[in-house]
Amino acid sequence: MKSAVVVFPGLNRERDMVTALEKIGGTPPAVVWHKDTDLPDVDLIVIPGGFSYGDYLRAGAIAARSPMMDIIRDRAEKGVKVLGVCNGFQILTEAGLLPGVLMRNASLKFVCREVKLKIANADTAFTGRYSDGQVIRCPVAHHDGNYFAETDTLKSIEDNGQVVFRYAEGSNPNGSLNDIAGITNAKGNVLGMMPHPENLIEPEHGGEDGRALFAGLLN
Amino acid sequence: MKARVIVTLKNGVLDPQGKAIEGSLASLGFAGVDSVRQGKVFDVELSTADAVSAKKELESICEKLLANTVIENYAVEIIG
Amino acid sequence: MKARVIVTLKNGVLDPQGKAIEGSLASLGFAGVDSVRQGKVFDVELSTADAVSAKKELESICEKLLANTVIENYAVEIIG
Amino acid sequence: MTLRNDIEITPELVANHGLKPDEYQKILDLIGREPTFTELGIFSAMWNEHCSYKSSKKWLRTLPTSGPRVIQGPGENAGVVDIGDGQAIVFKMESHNHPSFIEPYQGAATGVGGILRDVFTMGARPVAVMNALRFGEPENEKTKHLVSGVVAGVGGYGNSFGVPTVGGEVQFDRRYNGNILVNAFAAGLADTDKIFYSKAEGVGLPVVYLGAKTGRDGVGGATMASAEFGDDIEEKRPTVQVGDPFTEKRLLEACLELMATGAVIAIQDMGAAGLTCSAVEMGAKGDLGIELDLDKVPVREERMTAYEMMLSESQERMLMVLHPEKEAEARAVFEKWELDFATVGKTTDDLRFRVLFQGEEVANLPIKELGDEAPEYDRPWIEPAKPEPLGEVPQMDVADAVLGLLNSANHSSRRWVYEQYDTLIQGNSLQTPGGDAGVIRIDGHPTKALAFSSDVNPRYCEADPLEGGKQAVAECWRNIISTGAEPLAATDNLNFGNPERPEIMGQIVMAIKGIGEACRALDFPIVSGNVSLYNETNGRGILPTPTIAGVGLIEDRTKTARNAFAAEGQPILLVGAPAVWGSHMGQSAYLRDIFGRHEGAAPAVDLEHEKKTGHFVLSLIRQGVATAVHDLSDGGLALGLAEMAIRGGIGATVNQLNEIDPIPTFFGEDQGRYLVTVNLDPQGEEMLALWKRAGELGLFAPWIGSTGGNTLKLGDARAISIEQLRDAYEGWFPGFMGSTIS
Ligand SMILES: Nc1ncnc2c1ncn2[C@@H]1O[C@H](COP(=O)(O)OP(=O)(O)O)[C@@H](O)[C@H]1O
Ligand SMILES: [Mg+2]
Repeated sequence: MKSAVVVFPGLNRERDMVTALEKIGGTPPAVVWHKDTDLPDVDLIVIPGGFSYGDYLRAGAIAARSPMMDIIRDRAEKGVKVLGVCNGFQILTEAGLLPGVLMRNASLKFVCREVKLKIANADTAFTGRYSDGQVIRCPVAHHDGNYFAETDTLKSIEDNGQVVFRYAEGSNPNGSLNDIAGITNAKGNVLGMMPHPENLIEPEHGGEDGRALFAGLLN
Repeated sequence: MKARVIVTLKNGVLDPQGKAIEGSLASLGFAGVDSVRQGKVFDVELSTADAVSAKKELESICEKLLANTVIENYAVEIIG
Repeated sequence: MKARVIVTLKNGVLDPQGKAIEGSLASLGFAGVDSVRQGKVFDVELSTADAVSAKKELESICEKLLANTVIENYAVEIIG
Repeated sequence: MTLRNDIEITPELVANHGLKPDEYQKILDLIGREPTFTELGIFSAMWNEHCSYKSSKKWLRTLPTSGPRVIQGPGENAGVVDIGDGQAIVFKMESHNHPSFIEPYQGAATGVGGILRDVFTMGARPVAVMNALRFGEPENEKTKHLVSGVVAGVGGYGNSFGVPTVGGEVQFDRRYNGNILVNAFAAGLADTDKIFYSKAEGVGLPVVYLGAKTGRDGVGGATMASAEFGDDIEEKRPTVQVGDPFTEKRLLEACLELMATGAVIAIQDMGAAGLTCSAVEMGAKGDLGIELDLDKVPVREERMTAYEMMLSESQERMLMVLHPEKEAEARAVFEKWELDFATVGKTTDDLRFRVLFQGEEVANLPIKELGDEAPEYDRPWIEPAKPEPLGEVPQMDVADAVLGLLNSANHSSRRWVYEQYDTLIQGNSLQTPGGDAGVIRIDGHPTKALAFSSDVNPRYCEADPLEGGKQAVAECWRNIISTGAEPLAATDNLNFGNPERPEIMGQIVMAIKGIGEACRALDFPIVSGNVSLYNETNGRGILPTPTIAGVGLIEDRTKTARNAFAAEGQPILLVGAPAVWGSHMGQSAYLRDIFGRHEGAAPAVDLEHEKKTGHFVLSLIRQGVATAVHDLSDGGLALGLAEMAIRGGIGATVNQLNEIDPIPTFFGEDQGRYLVTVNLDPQGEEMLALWKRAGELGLFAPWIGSTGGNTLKLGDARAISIEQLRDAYEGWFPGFMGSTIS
């Protein structure tokens, strides 16, 4: 299983992501700079968290319009798995690879804390190692994680089982509609999520609940 | 040539910033405000002197970058 | 009564957002844009029907909350 | 168009530049002629308090700054301390007080940006930041707005830059109503053989400008930082700088990449008084002259004058001296990161600082004297007055007092603040804010970790600056010990009022003396620091606030401790206690925050006792005997126990001494004490051995109670449920801030 981490200027959780992929998958991912004109042949493309282009204009907006995203869109259409975490999720929605948008948190504040996530769909390429309804711990750290989609869109992603992670009862940190924390595209090979599973993969992190996501993807 | 672009949220789209401002105004004692919606303004300088082409260019810029048309509307105004 | 408030950065104040947008436009191939400055717009609904008092109220709201007058200017426009 | 450099130098203009008549005379004597307008600006920048330390230098020299692990003490952008295995920790703390009062978001943000630059300028990748914040009383109409803006600004910059916030302080006191304090700390990791310094070497080499463009930001900022606030504060507003963390993040990556190419001879970030201070420092340190050609400086505004360019405080800029043969390689790195790169001058052998602009020489000054000949004062000082003696200590129900303190401005949880900071980024955080010290593991190292804490009790410092200075160091040292780390070295941020008043100068002198004594006794050298004076409004100074931030090293991170009760049924020891457990009520949180009284002496710090106690606690952690550790500071035993119970979700039952007033027992603030829970049988051999060892050291470590249950029961007072404790503790801050937006 080969993976690549794509880096835009201003991203800052790429090292955390590289470490997680390497520790759990056994081999280091390729690290691809946004200006590179080709992306190695991989089975998983990851866009990590951070503040691409300072999150200026709108979170993820500027990175979403880069030529690298055209390459990623193309791969996604061919069935390659794409994971966007935090800013990665924002970039994927801005690029139109995932429906909806991530707006400013309802509190208008950056929030970094541990939340409880409920697995809303364990039957995806990303969540196979979890079970439906399972509640896991996971940290969040973001300013714009308030998921919004128009009524029709929301209904269709709910009906299609595209909602994969929800903030469990009482722990929605940002005001997201339907407590949505992570969704896939209709085909199920692109996942975007606000929480940071890569920051909860070792006993020294205080828990390993994020591990199963990567373990499922990489093995 | 100068132009101003205004990007606002579509009706029905939740506006956390506007809501927070409403709340804040109420607690600051400004009672007469019924609603606030926040948007963005971009003051742009263009090298062209042709208003028609400037407007067209800006509309295309809005579609491509300045607005997220899933949730936002935009309006372009040439100032001169 | 409807009003629109526009808040812009004072001259000379660094606008990292505008700069990032300029860079992005250049790489998207929009060559004719010389500069972009980003600001905020607030669309406000007021319960009063008196334009003069509405304007006054909004100016005071700008001073207190909507604008950071250390680095920003504001303009209030009554739309009707 | 030639821009004017021939403005007449009037006494008024001189005064507006913060230069006293005798200082101006010194300039005339030094250069043998009247300075040009640009030169006057350069002198005012170099000779103000902020850059020259003219009031404090004499006393700062008395601080211990060396030690077996110290690679670089004060004098560079940051201190450098050896942590073994070829690695060093590089750190410093700096204030951004005045700008944060004027524009809290940008002031705090650029404060964080500035300290991060100090650290990565030296070749270190930032791995941790802290922020020590002091605001006016909660009732003050500005306080909420300032808290909201400062916290958002600190987070806005650090989160985007990508460094975890591991700790800090937040306090409220009416004495900061007109002068808040924003002290930002940053630490980075570097290889000991790849540290970069500001000393230029070699004649005729390119001086290169890197980073963001120059605007008129903060022109006059360094002068502002040293000026007392009056009612005309509004007029000083346009000098606010705006931070751009996105550019800073790229600057970090570009600088580290550039350093790896071997192109960098010397590097200096542009902080206060930007181009002026950085260029003069690089030249003067290297015994070289510098010639700058301002026409080459990347600017973002039109018609900037030489004066403005020399004094601009635009952020995210660096100055370097490069190996000429590597210039192309260096330029490529900066182009990759889309940052400005311009050769703006060269090093010379004539020891002059020359500035050219539009074909004219606008400044030509002796470079060494600009720094070395800066005025230095031995300002008159008097011993500060002693506080009123301690009157009768009022009685109060112990349980009510605990709940009152937990729900007060100064002792409640800071969660509202630190949840706005990314505390987890980089994936190495082992202890996040809420503990005694923040702990991060050293990336890539199998066993090591680092601990960080920032402390000072300004009320103690005002009552007794000598003991207060000692106490700040001791508390920081203790907090680091409490996690199981060996304290290595510290940085200080000395915030005071107007040093031209002898009683304020007395505070400065005595506090530095106390800090020096404590650092010497505890082998905790000061390797960097910052002084912020003139924190006064209309003649009323802030509380003397010498913030101390320290770094500790954990060799084996499987042997650490947290300040949360870890298990039920464990004995609680009060290590380092006096016979009556607690006694000192002067300047206590109990008196101040419950009864609004500020009397009595500050607690004395016995440094020998501190050292013995600290090392004993460290040995308990390393032996795996200690299961939880918490140092005691303000609020005493009661608050310490409550915090451990809340954080662990486990209660405790604690005794009280017969026939002794429970108030000093539970709320006294005697120094040098730790709460330690142990995994030993209180009746067993090992416990006896522990007490024997303590006895041999002359330490008292009474077994005061045991953990367990879901209430905290202090002596005869009613039991309080953990839920009630937690509600009180977590409730104050969100209640105070409500749903404010900044
Ligand atoms: N501004 C801040 N940023 C981050 N953490 C903070 C801040 N203020 C306080 N904290 C954290 O809250 C906890 C309590 O602070 P404090 O009472 O000052 O600790 P102590 O008494 O141990 O010195 C500590 O873990 C501290 O690091
Ligand atoms: Mg502590």
